[in-house]
Amino acid sequence: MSDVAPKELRIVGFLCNWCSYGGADTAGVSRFRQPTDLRVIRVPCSGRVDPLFVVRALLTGADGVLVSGCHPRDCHYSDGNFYARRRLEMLKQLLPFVGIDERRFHYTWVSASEGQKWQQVVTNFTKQIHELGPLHEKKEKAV
Amino acid sequence: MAETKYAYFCGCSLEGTAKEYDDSMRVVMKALGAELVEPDDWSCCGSSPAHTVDYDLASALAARNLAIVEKMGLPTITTPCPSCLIGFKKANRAMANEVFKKGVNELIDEPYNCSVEAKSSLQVIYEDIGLEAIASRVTHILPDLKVAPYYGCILNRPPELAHFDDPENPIAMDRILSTLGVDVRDFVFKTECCGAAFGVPKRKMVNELTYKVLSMALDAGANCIVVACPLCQQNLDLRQGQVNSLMGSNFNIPVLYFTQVMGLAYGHSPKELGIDKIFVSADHLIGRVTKEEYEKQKAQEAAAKKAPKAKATEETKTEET
Amino acid sequence: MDTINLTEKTDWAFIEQVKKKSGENPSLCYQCGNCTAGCPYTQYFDYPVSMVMRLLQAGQKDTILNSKAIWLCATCETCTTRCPCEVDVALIMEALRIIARREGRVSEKDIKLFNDSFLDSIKQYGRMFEMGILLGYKLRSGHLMGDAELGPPMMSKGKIHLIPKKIKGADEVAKIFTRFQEKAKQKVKKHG
Amino acid sequence: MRVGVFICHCGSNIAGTIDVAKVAAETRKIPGVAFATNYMYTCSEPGQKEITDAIAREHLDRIVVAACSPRMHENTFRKTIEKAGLNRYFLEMANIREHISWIGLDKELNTNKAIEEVAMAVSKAMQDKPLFSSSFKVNKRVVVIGGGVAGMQAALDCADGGLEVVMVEKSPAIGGMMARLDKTFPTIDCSICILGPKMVDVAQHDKIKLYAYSEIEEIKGYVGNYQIKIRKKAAYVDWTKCTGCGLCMEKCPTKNAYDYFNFGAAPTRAINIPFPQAIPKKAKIDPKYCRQFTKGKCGVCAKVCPTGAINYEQQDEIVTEDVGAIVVATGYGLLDQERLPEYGGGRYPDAITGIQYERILNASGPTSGHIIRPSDHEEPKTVVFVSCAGSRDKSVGVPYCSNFCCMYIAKQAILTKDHIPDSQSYVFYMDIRAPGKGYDEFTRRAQEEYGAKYIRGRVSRIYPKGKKMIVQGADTLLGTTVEVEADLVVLATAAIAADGAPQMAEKLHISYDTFGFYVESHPKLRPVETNTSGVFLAGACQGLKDIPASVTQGSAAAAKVLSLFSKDMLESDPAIAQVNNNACVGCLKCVKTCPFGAIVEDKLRDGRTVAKVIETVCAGCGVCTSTCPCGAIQLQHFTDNQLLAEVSTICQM
Repeated sequence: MSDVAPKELRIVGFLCNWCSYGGADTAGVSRFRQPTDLRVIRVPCSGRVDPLFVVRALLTGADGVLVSGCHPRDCHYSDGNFYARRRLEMLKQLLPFVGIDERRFHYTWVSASEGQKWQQVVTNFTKQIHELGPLHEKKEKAV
Repeated sequence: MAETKYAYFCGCSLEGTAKEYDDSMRVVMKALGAELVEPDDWSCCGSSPAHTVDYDLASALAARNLAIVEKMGLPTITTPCPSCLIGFKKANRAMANEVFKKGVNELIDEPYNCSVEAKSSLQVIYEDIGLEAIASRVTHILPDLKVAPYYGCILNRPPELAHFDDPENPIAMDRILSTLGVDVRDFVFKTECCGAAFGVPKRKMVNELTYKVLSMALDAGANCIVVACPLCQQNLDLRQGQVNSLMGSNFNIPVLYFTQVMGLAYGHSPKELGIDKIFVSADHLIGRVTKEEYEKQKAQEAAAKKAPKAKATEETKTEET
Repeated sequence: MDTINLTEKTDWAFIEQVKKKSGENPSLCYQCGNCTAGCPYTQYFDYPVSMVMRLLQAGQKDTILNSKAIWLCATCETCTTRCPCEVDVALIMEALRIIARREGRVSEKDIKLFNDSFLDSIKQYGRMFEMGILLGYKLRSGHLMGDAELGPPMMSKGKIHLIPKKIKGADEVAKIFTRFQEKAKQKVKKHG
Repeated sequence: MRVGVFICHCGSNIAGTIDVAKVAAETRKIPGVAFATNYMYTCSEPGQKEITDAIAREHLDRIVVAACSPRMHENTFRKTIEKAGLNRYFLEMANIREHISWIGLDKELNTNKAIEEVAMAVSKAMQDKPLFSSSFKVNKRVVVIGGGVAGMQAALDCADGGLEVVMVEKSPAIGGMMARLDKTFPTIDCSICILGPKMVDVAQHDKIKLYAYSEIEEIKGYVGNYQIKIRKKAAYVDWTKCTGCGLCMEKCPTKNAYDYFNFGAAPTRAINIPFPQAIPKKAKIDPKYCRQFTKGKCGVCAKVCPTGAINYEQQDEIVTEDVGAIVVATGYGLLDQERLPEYGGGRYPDAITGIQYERILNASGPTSGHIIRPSDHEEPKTVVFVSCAGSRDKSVGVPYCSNFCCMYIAKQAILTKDHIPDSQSYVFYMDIRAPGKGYDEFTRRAQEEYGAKYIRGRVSRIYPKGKKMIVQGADTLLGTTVEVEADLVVLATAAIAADGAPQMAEKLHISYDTFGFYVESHPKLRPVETNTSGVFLAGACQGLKDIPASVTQGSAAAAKVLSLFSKDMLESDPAIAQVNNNACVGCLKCVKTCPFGAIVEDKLRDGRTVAKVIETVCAGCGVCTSTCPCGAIQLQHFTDNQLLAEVSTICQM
C-alpha cells in the first residue's frame, strides 16, 4: 500500500534522461517503495522543460508538477540545467499570479546514483500535494 | 568577549566536596570581568542517578533549573560541573521533541521552552573570554608546575552533544595553562574515565581506574594533574590514599582545578582559592615569581645562549652558497 | 553455554521496546567491537558492550536485563563517540537500565541503592546532601565502614556539612517525583 | 495511423504487480491503437518476432513497448522495428517496471498507472516523425587521462591496436600507486619489476605521446571529435635538456620538502626526481620549498646542472590535442590521517599509513628497504596492522569497504616477517575480505606460515607509552578488550576518490556518485562505458579495485575504443535541433543559449537572418527549443507537440 491516501492525485514529472530518469530507475531496481501518483515524462535535459509545459499541466488537470535534472555543474549537456534553474525559479515566482499555489510546483536535482534521494523527493512532494488537495473540480479517480 | 553576564549553576558538589572549585571559579571569572548570576533557589540537575529512572524525570529535574534561567532572561547557563552540563544538554536535546517536551513540562511547575544554552565554564573562559584576555591578567608565573591536563570523559563527549573542543584530544585547558606560562605535558589519558559516580558503591573499580590515570600522568613527566570536574578531582585526590593502599603504589600527585592555577597566576592567595582544601598538598609546587622577574631571567638565559646560536646560523649560510 | 533456540527465544517485542525507548536502531551495529575496546569498564562487565548489543540484536531480554554490565556502565560516552555505525550505544545502555529498573531487576544492588539514596536526598532537600546520601547508602547497603577513613579529613576541610541545606522549592522538586510516579502508574494501567 | 502496443510481463517482474492483460485490454480502447497484446518476455527472440510479425500482419506504423526502462532496451526494440521496415524512431517505450511494478505493491494502483503511462507513450508515438542519422568522420586518436597501471594498460592496448594515444599524467612520473608498492599480492612479485617494463613500453611506444606533470584544462566536442586543452605545469626545469642525472637533487640545500611520491614517509629535496625508475626521469622543483622561490636566493641547482636545464622563470604552458575518444583512469586517493584522532590523527611518528609502510619496505624507498620506525630509526619487533582505518566507518563519511586493504595487510605482515625474522605482527580486522583467486589462501599463509596473529575486532585507541605504541582494541571472539605494546603501527587508511575527481567529471560531463567515484552506464552490462559516448572508465576512478581488476578494465576500455574506431564514420543521433526557416524571426536567442555553440547565424537568399544548427555539434539537449519564442527551432523526437501530447493525455485522463 502506498504511504499516501488511496485516492490518487495527478502529479506530472519531467525527468532528464541522464540523471533523474536514471535515478528513478535506480530507485526501482533497489525496490524503493514510492506513492503511485506520479506520471513521468522523459526529456533529454531539464533545460528542455519549457515553463509553459508546467503551466499547461497545472491549468489543464495536474495537481502538481515536479521537474528534476542533474545536479548543477554535473549536467550531461554541461550547463543545460542552469538555464532550467533560471527559468523554473522565475516560474515559481510567477505561479501565484496565475492563481496557482507555488507549492504545487517543485524542481530539484537527483543524480542517476541517488535512488534513495529520488524515493524521498517523490514521497515528500506527493505528501505535499495531498496536503494541498486537488486543484481541479474533476471527479477524482476512486481507486 | 561575546557576553559578560551568565547564569551560573555551580551544582551540588561545588557546595560541598568541591567548594574550592566554586571559590576559585568565582575569583577567576571576576578577574576576567564575567558576571555570574546564581539562579534563585536552583535544585539538583538530576545527575546520572535520575537517568537510571527515566528520561523524562531526568529532563524534568534539569529543566526546572533551565526554566528559572529562562525567566531571568539570560540566554546562557554556565556550569563548572561536566555532569550537570551534560544533564542540561541532554534535556535540551530530548525536549527538542515536542511530545517529550510536553511530557516533561507536565512534571514541573514552570514550563521550560528550550531557549537556554548550556556551556561549561571552561568553554566560556576559553571561547567567549579568550586566550588574549586570559593572558592579559597574568601577574605571576608558576615555574615548578609540570601539569597533566585531565578533562575526564564527558566534558567533550559525545561531540554532537558537546559542540566543544575535540572529543579525542581536547586542548582548551592545555592552551589556557600554557597561556599562563605553565609547563603543560602531552597527556594521552586526557579523556579516560576516572570511575565517575561509582566512588561509593564500586570503590575498588574506581581506584583501579584512577590508578591508570595517575601513573600515565607520571609517565607524561607531570608533577600534578589539573582538572575541570569535581568528580574527577574527588576520585583522583581524595581517593589517592585508597589507590596507594589498594595498588601498593605511592602516588603523591596534587590534583588542582584549572581555575585554582589561573587564580594563582593572577596573584590571588592560595587561601582564597582553597588550595588548602585539596588532600594531596600542592604547597611545594605553587611557588611564584612575578612576571617581570621571570621575563628578566628568561632574557638572561637567552643572552647566554646567543653566542653559539650565531655560529650555527653562520654554518647554514656557508651551506647555502 | 546451552543452545539458544532463536525461533522460540527471540524476544522481538523487547527489541522493539528498546528501539522505541532509545530511538536507536540496534541493527546498525555490525559487531566490530570498538565499543568494547574503548570501554573503561569492560573488565568489570559480565558481558562486554558489544556483546550486550549482540544480545539485544538476538532479543535475549533476560540475559541483558539481568546483566551487571548495564549497571556498571558510567555513561562515559566513549562508545557513542567512537562507534563507526553512529549508534548512540550509551543511550541504549541507559534505556536498558531504565527498563531493568522498571521491571525490578537489578543485578548491581549497591549501585541502585546509591542512586536511590541520591534521589531521596534530592526529593527531600531539592539538592544533593552528601552526608545524607552516604548515611542512607550505608544503612541500606550495610557497608557501614566503606570510605569511613575519608570522613574525618573531609570534615576537617569543611567539605561535608552535617546539616542539610533545604531549598525553598524543595517541595516543587518533590512534586516532580510524585507526578512522575503517578504518570508511571497510569502508563501501567493503560498497557495493562 | 495504426499503433501497436506490446506489454511485457518480464516474468513476474511486471506481471507480479500489474494486471498486464487488463492494461492490454484498456489500451485497445485508445483511438489510434490498432493492436495491443501482452507477452512473457518481449525482449526475447520470440518476443521480438511477435512484434515484427504483428507489424506485417496488422500493418502497424507506430510501436509502443511497455516494459523496462528505455535506458535498458530502447536500442533493442529500435533495431527490431527497423528489421520490420519501420523507421527506428517510430518506437516509444513506457517504463512500467522500474517506474511502476518495482516501486509499488498495490496491483490496482499499479495497473491503473501502467494504463496511463502506456496512453502517454501512444500519444507521443502518434507524433513521431521519421528521422535519419547522418554520418561523420572519426578522429582515431584517444587520450588516456591518468598514467597508473589501468591507464597504461589502456594506452598500450590502444597503441598496439594501431591508434595514436595521448597520455596525460598529473604527477611528474607515470606508474601511479602501483609504482609505489614494494610487492604485490598474492604472488609477492616485485611491483616495480613487473610495472617497470610497461612504463618503459609506454615511454618508448612510437604511437604514445606522454604529457607528464600535466593536467586536463578543458574538454570540448563530442564522440569522434574532442578538443582537449592540456596544461603542462611548470617544472622550472627544461625537460628537453634534463638528462635525469640527479646532480641537482644531490646538491639541493633544502632537505625538508614534502615527498609526494613517498606520501611523506620521509622528506625529500626541493628539486627532485620522484624515484630511481621514474618515467620520464626528469627533475622538478617544488616552489613551496625551493629557497630560490621562498627566499629569492640560492640557485644551487642552476649552478650544478651540467646541461643548464634549470629555468626559474618557466611558466605553465597550454597545448591542445584533438582526439576521438577519452579513457579516464584517474585512480584513487587516501584518507587523511587527521580524520582519525583516536589513532593519533598523524601526531605520532610511529603510527603510519599502509602506503608509507609500503615505501619503507621498498628497496628504493626512503630507508632503502630497511624496516625502521620513524621516531628513533630502530628496528620494530612488534608491528600492529589496523584494517578499516576509516573504511566502513560512517562517522568519517566512508561507509564502504576499501576493497584491497585486507590483502595488502596480509602481504605486509608476510614481508615484515621476511625482513625481521624475530618480529611479531598483529592484524586487527573485522572481516577478512579475500574473494580473489588465491587470495584467501594468501591470508591463511600469513597466519599459518608467517605466524601473524589475527585479532577479530576494531582498534579503539592508539597512544604512546614510553617508547611503545599502545594499541587498545577488542577481541570480539574472546569477548574482551586486548592491548598490544607495539613498536610500529600501520593503519590501512581508507581509500577514497582521487582529489579533484568531481571537477574532472564535470569537465567530462560524466556523472559521479556521492563519494566521487565515476558512474558507469550499467553496473553489470556496461561497466566501462559512461553515459557520455566516447568516454570510457578504467581502474579505481570507477570504484576501488586491485591491480588485476584495474588492468582488466584498462584492456576493456581499450577494446571499447578500438571497436568504436573500427568504423571510419560514425552515425550521428538524428534527435537534434532543427530550424523551421519560415517560423524563425532571427532573434538568435538560441545562438546565445546553446551550451555547445552548435547554432550559428545564417542569411537566407531573401536576406532574412535565421538560426542554423551545425548537425555534428548539436548534442540534442533542447535548451534552444525551450528558449525559442516562436517554436521555430524544435528538438527532434522531443518536440513541443510530442511533449504537450503527453501532458494533455495525462491531464485529460
